[in-house]
Amino acid sequence: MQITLVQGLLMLLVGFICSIDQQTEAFYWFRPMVASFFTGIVLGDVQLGVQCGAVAELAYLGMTNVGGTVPPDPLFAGIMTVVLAYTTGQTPEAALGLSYPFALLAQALGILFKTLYSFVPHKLDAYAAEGNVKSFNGLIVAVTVLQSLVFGVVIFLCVYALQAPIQAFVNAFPTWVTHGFEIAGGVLPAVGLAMLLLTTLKPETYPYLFIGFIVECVLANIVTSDGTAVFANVLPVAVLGTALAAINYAYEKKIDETAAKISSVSNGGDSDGI
Amino acid sequence: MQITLVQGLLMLLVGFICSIDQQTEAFYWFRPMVASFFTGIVLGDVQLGVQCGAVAELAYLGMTNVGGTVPPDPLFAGIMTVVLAYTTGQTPEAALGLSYPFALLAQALGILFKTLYSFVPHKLDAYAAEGNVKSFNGLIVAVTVLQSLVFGVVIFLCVYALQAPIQAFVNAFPTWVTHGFEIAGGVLPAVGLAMLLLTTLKPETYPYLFIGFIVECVLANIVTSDGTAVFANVLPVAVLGTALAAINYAYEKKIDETAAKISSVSNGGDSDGI
Amino acid sequence: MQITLVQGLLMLLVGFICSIDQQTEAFYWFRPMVASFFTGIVLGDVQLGVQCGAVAELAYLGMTNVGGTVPPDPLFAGIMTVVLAYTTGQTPEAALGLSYPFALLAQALGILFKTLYSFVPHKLDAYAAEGNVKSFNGLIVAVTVLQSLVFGVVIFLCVYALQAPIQAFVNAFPTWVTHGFEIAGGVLPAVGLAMLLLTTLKPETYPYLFIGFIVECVLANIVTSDGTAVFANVLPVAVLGTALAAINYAYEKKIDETAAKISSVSNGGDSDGI
Amino acid sequence: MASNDENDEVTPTAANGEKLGKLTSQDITKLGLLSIFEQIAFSFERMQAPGFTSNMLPAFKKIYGDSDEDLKEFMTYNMEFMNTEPHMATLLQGVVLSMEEKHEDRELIKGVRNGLFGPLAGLGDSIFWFTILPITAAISCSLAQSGSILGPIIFIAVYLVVGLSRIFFAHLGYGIGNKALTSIGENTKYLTKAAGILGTTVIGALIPSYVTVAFADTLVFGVDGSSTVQSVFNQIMPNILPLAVVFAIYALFKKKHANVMYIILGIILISILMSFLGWM
Amino acid sequence: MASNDENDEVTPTAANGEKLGKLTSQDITKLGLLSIFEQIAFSFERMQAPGFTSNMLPAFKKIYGDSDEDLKEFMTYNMEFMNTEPHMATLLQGVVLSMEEKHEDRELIKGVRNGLFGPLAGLGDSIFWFTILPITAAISCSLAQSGSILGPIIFIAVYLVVGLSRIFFAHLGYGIGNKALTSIGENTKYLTKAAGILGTTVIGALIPSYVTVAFADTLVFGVDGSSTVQSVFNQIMPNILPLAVVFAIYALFKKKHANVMYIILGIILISILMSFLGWM
Amino acid sequence: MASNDENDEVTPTAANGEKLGKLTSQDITKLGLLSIFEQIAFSFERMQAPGFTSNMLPAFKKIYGDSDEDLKEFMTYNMEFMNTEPHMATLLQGVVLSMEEKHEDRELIKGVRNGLFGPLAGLGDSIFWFTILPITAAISCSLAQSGSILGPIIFIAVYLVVGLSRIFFAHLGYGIGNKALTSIGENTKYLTKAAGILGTTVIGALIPSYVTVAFADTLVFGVDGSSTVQSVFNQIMPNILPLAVVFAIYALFKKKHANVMYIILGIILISILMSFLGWM
Ligand SMILES: OC[C@H]1O[C@H](O)[C@@H](O)[C@@H](O)[C@@H]1O
Ligand SMILES: OC[C@H]1O[C@H](O)[C@@H](O)[C@@H](O)[C@@H]1O
Ligand SMILES: OC[C@H]1O[C@H](O)[C@@H](O)[C@@H](O)[C@@H]1O
Repeated sequence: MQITLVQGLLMLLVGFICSIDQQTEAFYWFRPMVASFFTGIVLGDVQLGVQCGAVAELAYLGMTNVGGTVPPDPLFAGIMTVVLAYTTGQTPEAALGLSYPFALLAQALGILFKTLYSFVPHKLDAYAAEGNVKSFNGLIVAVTVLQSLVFGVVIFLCVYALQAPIQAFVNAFPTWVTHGFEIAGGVLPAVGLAMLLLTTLKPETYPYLFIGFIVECVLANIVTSDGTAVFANVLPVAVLGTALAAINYAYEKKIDETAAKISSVSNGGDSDGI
Repeated sequence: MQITLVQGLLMLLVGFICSIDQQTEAFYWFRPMVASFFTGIVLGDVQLGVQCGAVAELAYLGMTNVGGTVPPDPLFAGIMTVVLAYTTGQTPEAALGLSYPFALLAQALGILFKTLYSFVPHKLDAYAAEGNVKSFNGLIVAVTVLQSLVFGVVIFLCVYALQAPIQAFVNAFPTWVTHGFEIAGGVLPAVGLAMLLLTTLKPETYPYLFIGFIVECVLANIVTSDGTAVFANVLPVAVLGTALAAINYAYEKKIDETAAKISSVSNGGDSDGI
Repeated sequence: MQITLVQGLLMLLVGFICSIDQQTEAFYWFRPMVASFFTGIVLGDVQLGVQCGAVAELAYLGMTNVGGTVPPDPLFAGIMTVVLAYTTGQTPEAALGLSYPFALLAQALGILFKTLYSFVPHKLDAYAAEGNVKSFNGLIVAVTVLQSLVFGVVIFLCVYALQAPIQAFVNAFPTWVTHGFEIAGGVLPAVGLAMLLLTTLKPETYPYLFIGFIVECVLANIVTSDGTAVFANVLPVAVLGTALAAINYAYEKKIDETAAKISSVSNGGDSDGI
Repeated sequence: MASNDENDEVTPTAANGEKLGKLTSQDITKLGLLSIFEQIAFSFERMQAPGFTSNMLPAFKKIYGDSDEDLKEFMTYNMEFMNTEPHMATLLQGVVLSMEEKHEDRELIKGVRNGLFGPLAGLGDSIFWFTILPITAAISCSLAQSGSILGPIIFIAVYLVVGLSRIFFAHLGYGIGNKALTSIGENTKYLTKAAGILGTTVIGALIPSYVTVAFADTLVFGVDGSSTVQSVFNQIMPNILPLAVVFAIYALFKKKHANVMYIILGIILISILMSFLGWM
Repeated sequence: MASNDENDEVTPTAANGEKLGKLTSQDITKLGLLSIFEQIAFSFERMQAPGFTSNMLPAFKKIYGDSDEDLKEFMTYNMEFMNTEPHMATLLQGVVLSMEEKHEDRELIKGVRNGLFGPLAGLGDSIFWFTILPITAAISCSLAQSGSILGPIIFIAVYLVVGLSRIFFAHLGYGIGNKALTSIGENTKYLTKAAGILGTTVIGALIPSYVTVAFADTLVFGVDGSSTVQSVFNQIMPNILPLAVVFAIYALFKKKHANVMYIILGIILISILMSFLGWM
Repeated sequence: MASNDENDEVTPTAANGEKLGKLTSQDITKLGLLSIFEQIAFSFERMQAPGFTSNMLPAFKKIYGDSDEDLKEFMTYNMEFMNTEPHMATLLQGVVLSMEEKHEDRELIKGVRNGLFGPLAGLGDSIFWFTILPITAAISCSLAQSGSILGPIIFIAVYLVVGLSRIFFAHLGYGIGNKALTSIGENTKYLTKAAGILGTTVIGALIPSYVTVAFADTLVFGVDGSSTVQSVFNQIMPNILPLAVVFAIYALFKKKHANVMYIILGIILISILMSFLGWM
């Protein structure tokens, strides 16, 4: 399918808005689940947008900016997965794999901005020393808008200007390559999960990983007589996890509080003795 | 179906016996599971009695007299659900809803007796001061029998004397009303469970509610190839709950005992120091 | 089926090797899972060997030599279950029951050796007093080889020499007797499990027995649409059990460490006070 | 049975061979049986005091013979307010009689009686009302729903055992005597909590099993009406509606102190409305 | 809303009736809304300092009026390095303003600001990045996979609430003031651990749900080619391959400090190889 | 391997580069391999003493050269009674040799040897007999039941690793030396308990998997013979009969100290009776 100029410009707008959200982490519209949805609306194939959003969201689940880092970009991944599926007719899984270079491009762009913008705080220091609120606010708004404008334009270029070469490129793939991308689409969520584990996995949380795993293995295999899964998502495990976390919370606290009580009593006893 | 005079009189007897049991809480024959069963036997439709007993038992599960309170009456509910299903041909679920006014009537009666009987202990105080065992025992037996006799007679009236007007009344219902009663029959157990939660739900038991809920959601959906449930009841969850309670018991005790040991040691140390 | 002389002699070899392994507990080739497999290879019916190994392994799971005791012999049980199924055409379950006298025979033999060999350490004491390493090692190797040779020969006799009378004996059984042996084959694993419980069941592990039981009841009943079990073995429960053990480990340690910390602090306080 | 009784009168030792003072093991068993009637003549004024007092009289007379003075004192202090869980009441009766037999100070006995019934009520209610009843009911109902009489039969059988367990509790209380009263208090705490955990787990399990709240299959939405409303709830989590309803009612009780009568009426009315609208 | 605002200006008390100093409840709500932009002008140099400072200026001016000296000091110390989880940043802004209003020593305020953002980042990341995101994503994806727009709609709705929860965190922080700062530290520890348990449980559940690694049904072995390779893995444990892959990648990150870019490229290349060989 | 050996003889340092005294890393590896025969010449008199002593001789000679006196002493005290779990024995051998190498007092070494084998037996048995065996057996049996040779192959492979893990235990023991002996005791306690929990969980799971007790489908009851006896048990709880049988046998062992021989015979006889009656 072709993308029209109007659609391309609308995508510039979507890109701009979602990029502002990405800078602020305000409402998580920069996540593929939302960005793909908006892209689907613009391209007139909402269902495709939603499906691509699901595929990309899972793969980029662990791509967080925790600690101020910049991961392969979920916003570009979300948008380009839909665009590539739309223009080349690939499955969402294959399109996800193909979108990867764009996610890297945007990652580089993000790092660039956050490095270049190191001049900003020095300027702001000066305004602060003067108590110049107006200039202070003016500058931070300006650089924010500028960054998102650049992102919007780059999205426009990727979406609209590059479509012909991309289509030609992808159409030249033999089926085993595109099937390879599909396989990769199924494996990629493992990257996100492994990244999440990097921060959440500790000696004391290890057991819970396996509890969650085993329970979901069970849930996922409970089907009605017509073969549909009874438990469509991980919410039941989340409920269970909340229960387990609460039980742990109670024990940890009880142990520490009992200890604190004794310590204070025995300290009291000591001071009496002196 | 019609209820004969003999059946009505037999129900007076059933009512009397179950009411004695209700006053003493001896063998729980006042619960719908048993009362409905006996009613079914008297009416000659045991299966209906048993089914109505199941429906009513669940709805009145939380209707306990904990603390000496008087809830809507499970005994009347158990008996009248069967009677109404039998005489009007409604489903057990609908009959349960229709039986509700009778449960309220008996509740009022129960409160009345327990209030009126406040004169009894004063009499008994007097006998106690005299050491008059015979009169003491005589009075408490007499008032007990009297209360149950009244309950038996009221049951006779509800079952036998009122059947014609009730039938006429119920037959006038459009189907959406009776279907409404059926829906209510499915929801009513929620009331009993919520009442149970009022006493059992505490910060430390909260997590277990959700564990029980999730596990039973799983169990309830495990079916054999011919669609029958493998786990027919909550016994497996009860076994699991026992295990969890035992684990908690062990921790709580270990923490407190460790604390007690230290306290006594450190106190000992203090007294040495002085 | 007949067992040839060559097969009989090969079984002598298998018996010798597995018996060495049984004395050393080196690689667990004395367990039915392996011994039956080797027997199946020798008899030319590998599949039968493997199936009999599964049946016998489960029944002898709890037959350990913990503490130096000698249980009914798993090695003979493993070998003879295959041999009996092969020569008499019974099912593995029935053959397991029939193999029982042979397991008792080998148990007696084992006890005999471990009793008779009590002379060995006295000899070894003497060599030790002389610092005579060569004789020391020579003797312990000799008695080990001797014991296994005897086991090998007994196996040869049971397998080859006795086959005609056994066949005649078993063929005389009415079907209800052999079906009885089959039933026993299904019950016998209970003996092994009960024996395992003798050492593992303690007040603090009790709850986990039931957790394992309930969870496996669930797992065992989760089937795909074509009726095959999704979870083919207890590995998922073992993973879960590991998680639960780790959680317990963390709590036990936290409680004791917190206690130790307080004790040392309060002792410190005391010594300051003196 | 009767001859066995006689037999024991001659050798007044407990089953475990220990001397029991004036009371025999049979006397305590009888106490347990009488205690089945512990709750008769219940009134809001003194609640279980009449039955509590009455049940102990035969054994008390055996200890104090014809001493009218003691009898009067005994009856009088036991007629004070009493409300506990009936099985725990039996245990307490055992304790009281054991202390009477050892001629403990009556003020002390009264203190024990009045101080323990509260905590014991908590424990007993957790076990008998909030754990045994739901489990037994759930098992029987699962059998009874299809009309099988095994349902009520199992229920009756379980409660026969539960009812007669009073004999056990009488012996337990008598055995404890005034020895380990502090440890009763301690253990009551742990056992109540453990029973609470078990009970709550079971209640959690009863929600999906026995509460039915589901929209009609004919209630659809979307432009083409392709999805049923119920399917959306199922996709979020099965049985989420029953769970929500239970919590809603719980909140009405807890926060608004709603009367159960109005709640039941409300449910019936809303159900009829749902039926009228064809939503359920 | 506006009239309501006016109203409150007249009676500057919090919702709970307590006097709030110069700042009204509305001022704190505004702080929460402004804090949505806390992370703008983010650079590696000072990270969130610009937004953190800017958001607080309206409220600060209300406290200190035209005092230029205080404004300069305030802007300057807040421009120091700042990086925390954005919702926790809002809480911290509340704390800072509350302390400013009480005219606490600025060195102390600065110490609190700089000492708390680290632990709060840990807590906030556990809750928002590692728990809420995976759960919300998983629920939406389950709906979205079949193309239902309920997926993104639920996602957007959840994050609308999450985003606006900044208002709550502003009030929370302002309420805490400098009162219970030590207890913040303590509770942060427990809450972080509890959130970690929940998050890890959910991640464990996501592995079988969303990672797909399976050999092709045509990949068989054995003399007669009767067993598929995949069936052997299934027989050992379902989803054992996804679990293994996640741990393998985890190990690459943890032990070899691998770059995510190369890992993704590697997966794509291996996948294409598997496709070429017909193994998957 | 051999050349590698030579190589190491020249530079006697451990893999981690630390100097190991007179013994090289290779010597300890050899100890682990020899220890595979730790249990030969087992008799009720001294149990594992002969093998325990014999395995250590090559390494001991390397430490003490031709000192006949030391050799005699060493062989003599090691010939005292010894019975522990074989893998733990290897660990203990490592400890003993490390202490010999440091020329610790032989009375102390003997004390450590004799004091530790008991607790280590408890730990080893929990791990090797009660946890690894049931799990490995269960997994292999699940594959083997249908006749797949993957069953025994996995079993053999697992136990090859387990058997050779003695090399690891030899190094572990040698590394611990006499340093942290008290902490061995402590950790043994926790690990034994954890292994006990895991083992018991697995045994619980094995009951429904591998014990089969069910009444025949032809065994019915009720007037019309409509319900099978088995269906009633199933309705109460699936696998309740296997659970009951395991507990019954457990009770016979525990309470009556029954002999396993009679129990097996009893089961066979009752099974034949059930078959005869057509009940099963
Ligand atoms: O709550 C204590 C107690 O109160 C009432 O007296 C009775 O209805 C008992 O069933 C209950 O156990
Ligand atoms: O880790 C703290 C913090 O780091 C960055 O500043 C942001 O991307 C936040 O999302 C994150 O919470
Ligand atoms: O119980 C300790 C120990 O006893 C015996 O010596 C052996 O059979 C070992 O398998 C066992 O571990």
